[in-house]
Amino acid sequence: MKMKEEIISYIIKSKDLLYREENIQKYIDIIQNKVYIKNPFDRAIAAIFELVIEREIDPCQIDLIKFSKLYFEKIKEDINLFVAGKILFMAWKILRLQSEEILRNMERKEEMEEIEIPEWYGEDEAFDYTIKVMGNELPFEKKIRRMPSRKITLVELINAFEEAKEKLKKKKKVKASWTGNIVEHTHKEDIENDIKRVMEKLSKLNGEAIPLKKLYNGKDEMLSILLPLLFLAKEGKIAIWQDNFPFGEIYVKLNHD
Amino acid sequence: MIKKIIEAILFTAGKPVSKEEIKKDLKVKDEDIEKAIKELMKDYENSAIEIVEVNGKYVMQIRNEYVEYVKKFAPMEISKSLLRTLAIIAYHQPIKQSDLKQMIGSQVYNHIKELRKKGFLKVKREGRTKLIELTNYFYEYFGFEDKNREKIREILYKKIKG
Amino acid sequence: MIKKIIEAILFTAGKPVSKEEIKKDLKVKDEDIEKAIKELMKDYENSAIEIVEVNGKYVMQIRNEYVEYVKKFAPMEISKSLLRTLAIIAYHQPIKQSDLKQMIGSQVYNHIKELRKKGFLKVKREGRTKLIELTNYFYEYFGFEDKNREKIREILYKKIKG
Repeated sequence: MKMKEEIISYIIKSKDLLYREENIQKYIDIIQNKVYIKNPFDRAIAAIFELVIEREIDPCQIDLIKFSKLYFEKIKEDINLFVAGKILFMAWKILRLQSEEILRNMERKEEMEEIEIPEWYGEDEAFDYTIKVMGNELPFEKKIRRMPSRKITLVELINAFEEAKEKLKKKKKVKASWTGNIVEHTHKEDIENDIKRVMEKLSKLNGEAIPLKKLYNGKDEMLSILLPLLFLAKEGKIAIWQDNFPFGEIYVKLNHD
Repeated sequence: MIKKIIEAILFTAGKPVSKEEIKKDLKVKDEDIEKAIKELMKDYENSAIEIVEVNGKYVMQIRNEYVEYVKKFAPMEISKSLLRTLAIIAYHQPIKQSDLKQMIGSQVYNHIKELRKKGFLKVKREGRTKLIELTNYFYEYFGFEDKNREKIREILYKKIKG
Repeated sequence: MIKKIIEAILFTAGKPVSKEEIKKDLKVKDEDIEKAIKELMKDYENSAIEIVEVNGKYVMQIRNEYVEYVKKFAPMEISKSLLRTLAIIAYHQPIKQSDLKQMIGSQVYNHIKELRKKGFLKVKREGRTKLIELTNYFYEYFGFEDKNREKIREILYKKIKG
């Protein structure tokens, strides 16, 4: 209520500044909600007053950019007020020209950016389109369609079968060559020679036990020793034991027959 | 036979299909395709499914009345507010992210993220500016034959004008 | 109305849908759903599209005769590696899960899960062994008239040879 009176007194005070002085009574009536407004242009103006009153905006200091945003939100609810947007745009243009004039005089062009009007604003169609879309008129509908997908054909199943067969064959080959390698590898190493070498080492100890890890240097040598050790243990020629399971030292000792 | 093949194509494609695409595999005349599609449209009159023309292409889709019931089953669901943003981008593209923000507010970030996820947008960087553009998938999905910006604007504007 | 909603659901889902899933949104009885689906199946009798039952679920799909024509318009509905696994099963069935694992590795679990979901497989337990077999839907889907194993092997093998 207070705000209404403030705006009315502001309008009366600014009477001389009005573009159309004779409209002053109409403005006051609009502010006081006394008349039903049919004319879209007047409704647009009414919306300006409403917004200023609702938001308690200082009539002497309107931030045009902020105000426009609020204004758009307001008229979104009333698509017939599209014309109001148009008016605001024109007002914006006029104000911009005015401020440009002022700025030019003051040589403070850097502030120009603040009131930059987006390019699309200038075109009638673009403006019209954008406002209507904002007002929920859509150029394409929300539609539900299927995800593009189709059945598999028998030929595709068969091709898959062929591929699978090839893959399996390759796998078998790899497996075969892998096991083949191991056999070859062991043969090359010649287990019998390894056994001899281990026996020689152990017999030098005069029947004393030796920690397993002292029998080899590095992983590779360990492999060449383990197999002979297991073989010798199985034959009963050596004894293998561990002090503390599972982390204790493993010992090897020659058995005396 | 032609009719059923076209029916199968429309069902499978899940997007608007042009006469040219249909003709590539079927050696038939345009008017035969048109006739078959007209008949199909009639066959589906009493169905929850419809065949409609979208920018000169044909698409099989759910009728509006049933959209609400099947939303949950749909592979792609676009909300109305997302669609609104997409419509604005479609008209103004390439559009700066900052300009779009001026139009739709801070929801711009979420919307761009969503629309990119759905494959409708791409974002290009030009120095410090982010430029938003439509993808080929957009044109495909909404059945735009021509990617010419002016033409698309014209089509969009006409649709809104009614 | 129920009929059309179910039609819309089957169209949208693009995969087999159970009565339970349909009932979640529609407050209807099982027998009403069954009745509606029976009617739909009849409605589509003269169409390139069919509605079939797959392990108690319902799916809307292209009839076999038309699949060749629509190949270009959409990707296959299952991945190539799944299809490969299916092909192996089709040839060797009934096959132990452990044997299949030996052939294709640990992806076997995922593949069986997926292929069961699509309705192509069933898994039988025999003591501790899991035996994998094809379903009727598999035969229907690929248009095998004969379910005789030897015959299918022959077909698969011949096609490869030729």
